[in-house]
Amino acid sequence: MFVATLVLTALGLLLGWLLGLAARVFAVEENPIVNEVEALLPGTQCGQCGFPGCSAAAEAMVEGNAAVNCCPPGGRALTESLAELLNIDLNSLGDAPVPQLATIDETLCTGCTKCYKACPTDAIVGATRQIHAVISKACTGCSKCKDVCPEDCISLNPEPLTLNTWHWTKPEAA
Amino acid sequence: MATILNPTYRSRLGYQAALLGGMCYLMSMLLIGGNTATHQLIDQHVLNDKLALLDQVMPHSLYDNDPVADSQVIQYRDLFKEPIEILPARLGNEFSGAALNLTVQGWGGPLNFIMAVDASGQVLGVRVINHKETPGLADKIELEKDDWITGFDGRSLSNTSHIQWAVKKDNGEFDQFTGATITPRALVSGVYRGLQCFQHWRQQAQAQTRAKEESGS
Amino acid sequence: MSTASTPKAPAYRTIFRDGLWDNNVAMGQMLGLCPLLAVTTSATNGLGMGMATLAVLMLTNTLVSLIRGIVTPQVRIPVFIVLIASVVTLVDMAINAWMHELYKVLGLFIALIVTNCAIFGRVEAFASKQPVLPAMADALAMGIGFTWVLVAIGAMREVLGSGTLFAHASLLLGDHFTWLEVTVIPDFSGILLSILPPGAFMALGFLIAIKRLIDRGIKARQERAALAGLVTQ
Amino acid sequence: MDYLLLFIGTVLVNNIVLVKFLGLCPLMGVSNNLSAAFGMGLATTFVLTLSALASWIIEHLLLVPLHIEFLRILSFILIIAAVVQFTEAVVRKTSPLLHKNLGVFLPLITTNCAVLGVALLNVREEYSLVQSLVFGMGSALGFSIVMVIFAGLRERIAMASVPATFAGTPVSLVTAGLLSLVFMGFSGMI
Amino acid sequence: MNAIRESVHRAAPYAHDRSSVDRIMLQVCLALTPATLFGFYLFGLPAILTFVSICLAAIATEAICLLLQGQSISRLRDASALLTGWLLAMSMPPWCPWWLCLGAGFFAIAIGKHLYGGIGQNVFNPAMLARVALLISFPVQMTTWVQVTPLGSEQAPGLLQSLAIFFEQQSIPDGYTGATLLGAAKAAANGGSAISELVADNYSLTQSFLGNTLGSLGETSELLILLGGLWLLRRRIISWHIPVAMLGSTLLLSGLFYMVSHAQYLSPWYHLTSGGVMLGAFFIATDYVTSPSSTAGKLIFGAGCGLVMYVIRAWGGFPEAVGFAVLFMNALTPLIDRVVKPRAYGRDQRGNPIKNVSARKAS
Amino acid sequence: MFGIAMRGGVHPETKKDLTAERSIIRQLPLPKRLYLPLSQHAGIESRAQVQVGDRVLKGQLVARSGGPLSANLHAPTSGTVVAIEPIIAPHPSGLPAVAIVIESDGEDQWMTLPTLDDPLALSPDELADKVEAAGIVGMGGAIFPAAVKLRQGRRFEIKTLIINGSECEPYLTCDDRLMQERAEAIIDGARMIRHIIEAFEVIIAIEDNKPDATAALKKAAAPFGMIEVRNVPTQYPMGSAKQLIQAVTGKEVPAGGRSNDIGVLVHNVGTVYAIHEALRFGRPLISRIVTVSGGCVQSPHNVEALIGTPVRDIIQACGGLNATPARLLMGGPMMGQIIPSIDSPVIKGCTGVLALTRQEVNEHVPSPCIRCSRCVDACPMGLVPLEMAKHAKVDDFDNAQQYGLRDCILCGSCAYVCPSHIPLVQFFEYAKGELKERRNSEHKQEYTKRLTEQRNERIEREKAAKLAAKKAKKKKPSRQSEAAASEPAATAQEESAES
Ligand SMILES: Cc1cc2nc3c(=O)[nH]c(=O)nc-3n(C[C@H](O)[C@H](O)[C@H](O)COP(=O)(O)O)c2cc1C
Ligand SMILES: Cc1cc2nc3c(=O)[nH]c(=O)nc-3n(C[C@H](O)[C@H](O)[C@H](O)COP(=O)(O)O)c2cc1C
Ligand SMILES: Cc1cc2nc3c(=O)[nH]c(=O)nc-3n(C[C@H](O)[C@H](O)[C@H](O)COP(=O)(O)O)c2cc1C
Ligand SMILES: Cc1cc2nc3c(=O)[nH]c(=O)nc-3n(C[C@H](O)[C@H](O)[C@H](O)CO)c2cc1C
Ligand code: SF4
Ligand code: SF4
Ligand code: SF4
Ligand code: SF4
Ligand code: FES
Repeated sequence: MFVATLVLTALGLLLGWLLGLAARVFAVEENPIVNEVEALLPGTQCGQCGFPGCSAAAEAMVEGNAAVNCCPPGGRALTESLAELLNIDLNSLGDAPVPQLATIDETLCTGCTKCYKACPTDAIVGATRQIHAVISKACTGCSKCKDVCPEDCISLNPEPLTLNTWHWTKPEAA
Repeated sequence: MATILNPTYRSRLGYQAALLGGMCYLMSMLLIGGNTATHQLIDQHVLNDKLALLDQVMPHSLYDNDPVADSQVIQYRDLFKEPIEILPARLGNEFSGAALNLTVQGWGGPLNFIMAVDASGQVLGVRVINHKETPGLADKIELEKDDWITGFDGRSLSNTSHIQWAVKKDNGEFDQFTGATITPRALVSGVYRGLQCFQHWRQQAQAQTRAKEESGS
Repeated sequence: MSTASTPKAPAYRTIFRDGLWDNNVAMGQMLGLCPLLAVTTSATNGLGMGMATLAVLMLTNTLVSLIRGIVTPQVRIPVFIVLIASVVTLVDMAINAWMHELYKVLGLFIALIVTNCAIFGRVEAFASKQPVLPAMADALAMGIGFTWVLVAIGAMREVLGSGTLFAHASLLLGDHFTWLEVTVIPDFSGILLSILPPGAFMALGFLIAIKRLIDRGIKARQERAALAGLVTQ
Repeated sequence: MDYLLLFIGTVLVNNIVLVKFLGLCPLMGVSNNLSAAFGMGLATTFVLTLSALASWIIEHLLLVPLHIEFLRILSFILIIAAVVQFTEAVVRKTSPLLHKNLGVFLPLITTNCAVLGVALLNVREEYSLVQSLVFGMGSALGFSIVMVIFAGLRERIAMASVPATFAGTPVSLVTAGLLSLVFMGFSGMI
Repeated sequence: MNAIRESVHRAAPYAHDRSSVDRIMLQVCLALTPATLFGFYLFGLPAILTFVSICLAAIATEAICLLLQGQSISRLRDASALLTGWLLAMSMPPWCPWWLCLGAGFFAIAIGKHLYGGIGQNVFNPAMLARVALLISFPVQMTTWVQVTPLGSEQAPGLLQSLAIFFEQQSIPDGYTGATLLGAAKAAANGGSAISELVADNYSLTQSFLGNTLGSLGETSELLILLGGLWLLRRRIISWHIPVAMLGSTLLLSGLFYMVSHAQYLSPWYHLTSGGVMLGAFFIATDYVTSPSSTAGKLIFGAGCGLVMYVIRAWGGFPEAVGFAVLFMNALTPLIDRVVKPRAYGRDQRGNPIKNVSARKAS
Repeated sequence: MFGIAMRGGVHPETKKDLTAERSIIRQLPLPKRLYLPLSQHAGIESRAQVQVGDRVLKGQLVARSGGPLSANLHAPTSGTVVAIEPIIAPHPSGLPAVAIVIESDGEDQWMTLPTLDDPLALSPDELADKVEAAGIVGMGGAIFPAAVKLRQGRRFEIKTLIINGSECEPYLTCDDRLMQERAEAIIDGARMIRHIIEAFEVIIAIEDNKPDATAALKKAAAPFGMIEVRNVPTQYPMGSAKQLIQAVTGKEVPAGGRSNDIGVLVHNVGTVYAIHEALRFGRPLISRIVTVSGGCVQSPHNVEALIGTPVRDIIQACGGLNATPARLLMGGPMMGQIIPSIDSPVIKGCTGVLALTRQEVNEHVPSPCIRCSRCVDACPMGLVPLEMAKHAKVDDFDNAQQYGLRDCILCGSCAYVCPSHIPLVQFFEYAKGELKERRNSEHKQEYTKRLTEQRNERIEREKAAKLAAKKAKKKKPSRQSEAAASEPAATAQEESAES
């Protein structure tokens, strides 16, 4: 009868050792997913997501503390790839913030160059003491320029609809 | 699991091995203890259950031996594929009957029943022990639900002919349940074949005793 | 044993609310479905299984909470599982030996408990992270929650399937409880489907749907009350 | 022929999920999409076959000779849990791709009662080694088939406008019930 | 001017053919009418009561479900509930008690259809679902087959008697019930006697084809069903793939095993002319909602129906299995649809672009 | 005879008899104002070459091609440029688009047209340049710059030139009439295209419901070898290049490829006619044939309209409307677009203007899909429209693509047959639009990521430089950094101009 105990104990010892060993030998580096997520993010460190930069946002997303649609510059495409990576149901998310574009009111701009120094994507053009303008293609809508503009001449608006960007909406019923 | 208390010895292989090993040791000791404490009682219960079942089909007045202890396993391939457990009953030293533990194929799977036969080959009683038939449709074979099963009492190979050993639908003597003929059919044929087994076994046993007597005398 | 490392234990109120309703093992977490569906052909069976599960859950949650301090992640799963299996086997032996009548009704179900995901689920999700008392409370709450769902489904299936309720309850609970056994619909041959496997799935499905309706009703009432609270004079 | 009958019987007639009620938690949990269901099916097949084998060995080389059948559950589950976890660790390291598709399901399987259930049934039915294996694989195939069919159905249902009260779990459960109703067509076939 | 602006929100095409859902459903009903009328003739007033009450139950359930979901009751006009009820009634025993009829209609529409969101969204064939659920739930009532009692004949029950039977004030008179061909064959197989003798003695192939035999309300006349089905084919409401594949695989399998053993297996012609195969092949397996959408998928689906049906008929516990077979294949339909897609223009079967044939000009 | 005919397809009522027997109205009253949107072709907007107040002559270049994929624009009549401003575009969105507005002076005075040699004596490349100069785009609806197509064709071994005279859209007969009335010109144009791309054979493919056009072209083609006039079965969308190629040659264009890839070039008869006009007479593309039809039009006709003519004018030329139309369309009923305003101008790709009654449109409230698979059978591309729409509905575009969204040519056959009246094509338009938006935002993301990296590198460099400068004994650090700072702005500007 006590042979049984012996056998089982031996089995337990062996398996315990094996599992410990397995955990050690086959250890994988800490969360590779965070890196994957970070690679997907825009990397402009703009902070619109409410985190101090993309890597913080990536960590928060992996831990479930940030919604995958919290990054406006990434837009829907990013949201979807993140949702797939992290296995999140898209329908469970609320409305995503709309990406914005900065525009400079030419009548007010004094050409102080503060905005273009602040812009993380070099989306503002214009030399010192000339009127500045925003290249919409490069602007992520981070509002850093707006924050520093002393003349308060920068505003952020959703991207306007044009013939090129318009498409049919989803049909209602059926 | 990043616990604050996570001393280094924890990550040693020996610790983990010891943990699981120790757990196994502890638990198996516990179980062995439990087993020693209970197994006699449990064996007793199991035996009692069996006797209780036997009681239902075979009146206590019929035997004074321990049929369970005297039980033997026989096999008649052409009647039942599986071996049959047979529990002989004796009153004094006189053979007074036997109980057979049989299994037939029902609609939903194996159908396990016990039947008792007296020395003259008459059915004393039949009870279903275990079955997988459809509840509500074919579970009238349980005595709690229906007394159909008592229909076998008193039947024997001699008082019921080969043709009569069938359900009414097949021109026999026994009722079937509407919409579920297969189950009664299986049981009727099982009891019929059980009686045949009993007969064979009896004849063999008698032949043996005769042979023994002859060789003894 | 460290309590420093454990997350803050939830209030007992929350534990019970979760166990009985909000995060019920069977209806919220969708665990322990196998025994849930396999044995609920009658309310009595459900009750028996529920009680057995409750007992095992209490024991395992307590034990695991006690040893949680010394377990390492590498061997966590095997250690817990060994513990659960042993407890179930012991309970099985004990009932068989000393409560044999009960065992005749429950025997089959008890072995099934080992394989009940709900036990392991609670152990992992709660007991391995919480001190003993909350762990016991959680076991009690979850066990009772599981039991009532089992009884509810058993009752639904039994009434529809054979027209009775708590048939043979006295076998399980003793003769004092004969009054429980009622024939709800006399002379009813029953809808077989409901006691067959399909009925089990459907009954749980409908039960969850009903829970949703109730939840929705409660929420609507709360909203209304909140609105009413805003009305001054 | 007998093995074939046993196999078909295990896959269709006595389907482990729909008739025997084992392994329901993963059925409800991991059938949201087809590829996950497929992965779960594969992983379960692997573990079930292995555990059928391991449990037979333990039963006949350890428990029976030593008369310690009461340690059956304990030793079976210990072995299963360890094997599963070990496999998972190995797979995670050696083949991240396989791990992504398969590995994540392995821990789930330890707590899947089908695995222990099949091991115990093997003992109860007194199957031989080959029969055990056939039974194990048949059960696994039965599980995988139901899993995949069910996932297909759920993907379709996910896009239907199911009434809110029933959307999600309830309609899935009812569908599982209807599926088991359909599988009843094979009953009586053995 | 304003009118034009207002309706801007719908894209091309701005033309449409004259098809609509209700037209399709009503034409299927029309195709079923001859077989249905013949069923009324064979089984008399109780059969009409059965039929009418199942259809009404289906429609009433549909109306209630629509209301509960806040949808327009005018959806009823698509006639799909009527058709479901109709097909269900045709596959039920001819003399059903009232509660069975109500239950059938309710189960089909409420559980089979509206639980999933209504028309077009269900995964199982509602009519067959209800039939099979009832078969499992009430095996006795669902396997009670009355003898042929043509309207106007002596044995045909009168109005009062029919009502009494329908409301179960009176049980079906003795001698009115019998075994269907398939039922008898199964019984013979279970009892170990030779199927061929039994069938040859008691059943005629011609009668089985023409329909002068007992069975479900609308399934007996293979001839009339076939005619209805062919008309649907011609109207292009159904395509040939599913019926042909289903009947073909049945014929093939039953022929094969019949050749193996005449005694143990039923002849293929009996397989094709009895039970619900014909109705199933043309009207039930072809249900759009629950069958695959690609041509190849339809062939697989049909063949699968035939296969499963034959396997259960030959070796299973039930004498007839059209319902089970269709439902089983319904369950596989999402998978079939996923795996078997039509070959797209410019792509090979696996979806990769086909190879270019002309090279760039050198230079 | 026709190789493998088209798969799927539908047979809508053609309604061509409304206009098929009536000859083209050539003389429309000259409109007071003509509106020339700068973007009426596939590709980049043209750039205006005139200023408000400029006087222009008929045929004069008013806007130059804006890039490699763009087209020139010419004044359709003589007059004054009165504005270059946004007008409501002839586009269902009703969004504004910049157009050159010309007030006609009523004289319709041509500019001096260049003298011409025999085009067939010129080199193919010169001819292609001339086609480009004439601002010719595909007139069959695809509005793809014709010269681009010709040049691309030159880079491939083109065996077959198919002239597309199928005109499969219901109502439309502009190609039919053109073929009947100007067969010789079309044959001439075809010969010139053949010369340019050095094709081996020319096949003019006409649906077999246009016997008159077939006869006329056969007659005109008779003198020239290697031009074959063939009938193809009448079936929508036979006019689609891919389907036509399949019907004529039996070959399929590989997915994602062009007809070049299998040695075929397809041009619409209208395009061929325009090329003839340009190469023979040096006339740029300033007018086109437009079918004005539909149940609401008083007197349906084909008209030859100047590009830029308001739709109102050409409808009036056809007797006006007899009822408020349920739909006012540009193009055919299957692929056409709603025009948001009756003052929208005719553009180069405008094959027809249809004013349809409610019965003709036969639009119903959609009901749920019954999976009847008629759409699958009707799809000429072999796709699974019902699944595409179902997945688009839940925004699952990956799966929608799995079922073929990428290959969809938006022909509308599926939506035409759907008994549940589901706006399938709109689902596809929506999904394609969303996918495009997504691609754009991905590109932008990549781009901004690169910019950020560049900027960070620069800042690093600056810092290093500063440090170095400090080390080198602080000498005028401020100027240096200023110079460095103006550098990035230039990069961004350059890059934006690039693409
Ligand atoms: C759900 C279901 C369960 C059944 N269960 C049984 C059963 O337990 N026993 C049985 O004999 N037949 C069972 N049957 C089989 C049929 O009722 C079968 O047709 C019948 O046994 C044939 O006998 P009959 O001649 O009385 O109809 C079952 C059928 C169904 C539909
Ligand atoms: C379309 C259709 C499907 C049917 N499906 C089944 C089925 O799945 N199972 C069944 O027992 N009977 C089914 N029936 C009824 C049988 O065709 C037949 O009437 C009956 O089974 C014959 O009686 P039996 O069971 O005594 O042989 C179906 C009938 C129809 C018309
Ligand atoms: C669905 C569909 C239908 C079309 N129908 C026609 C047609 O009827 N006539 C035509 O010339 N082009 C039609 N086209 C355009 C052709 O595919 C092709 O672009 C055109 O013939 C090329 O000639 P072009 O560049 O000269 O216009 C159709 C395209 C599509 C996608
Ligand atoms: C050819 C055809 C066959 C049909 N067959 C069935 C059927 O077998 N069962 C059913 O409930 N409805 C059937 N319908 C009706 C309809 O599809 C059914 O109401 C939907 O399944 C409900 O979503 C059929 C319709 C058509 C056009
Ligand atoms: S909003 Fe997006 S780009 Fe900006 S910091 Fe957050 S994650 Fe990075
Ligand atoms: S919002 Fe301003 S600072 Fe931010 S990217 Fe746009 S232009 Fe640059
Ligand atoms: S034609 Fe319409 S109803 Fe039919 S399958 Fe296609 S989308 Fe569905
Ligand atoms: S619109 Fe697209 S999906 Fe529909 S028929 Fe045309 S190609 Fe096929
Ligand atoms: S898998 Fe069986 S209880 Fe969870």
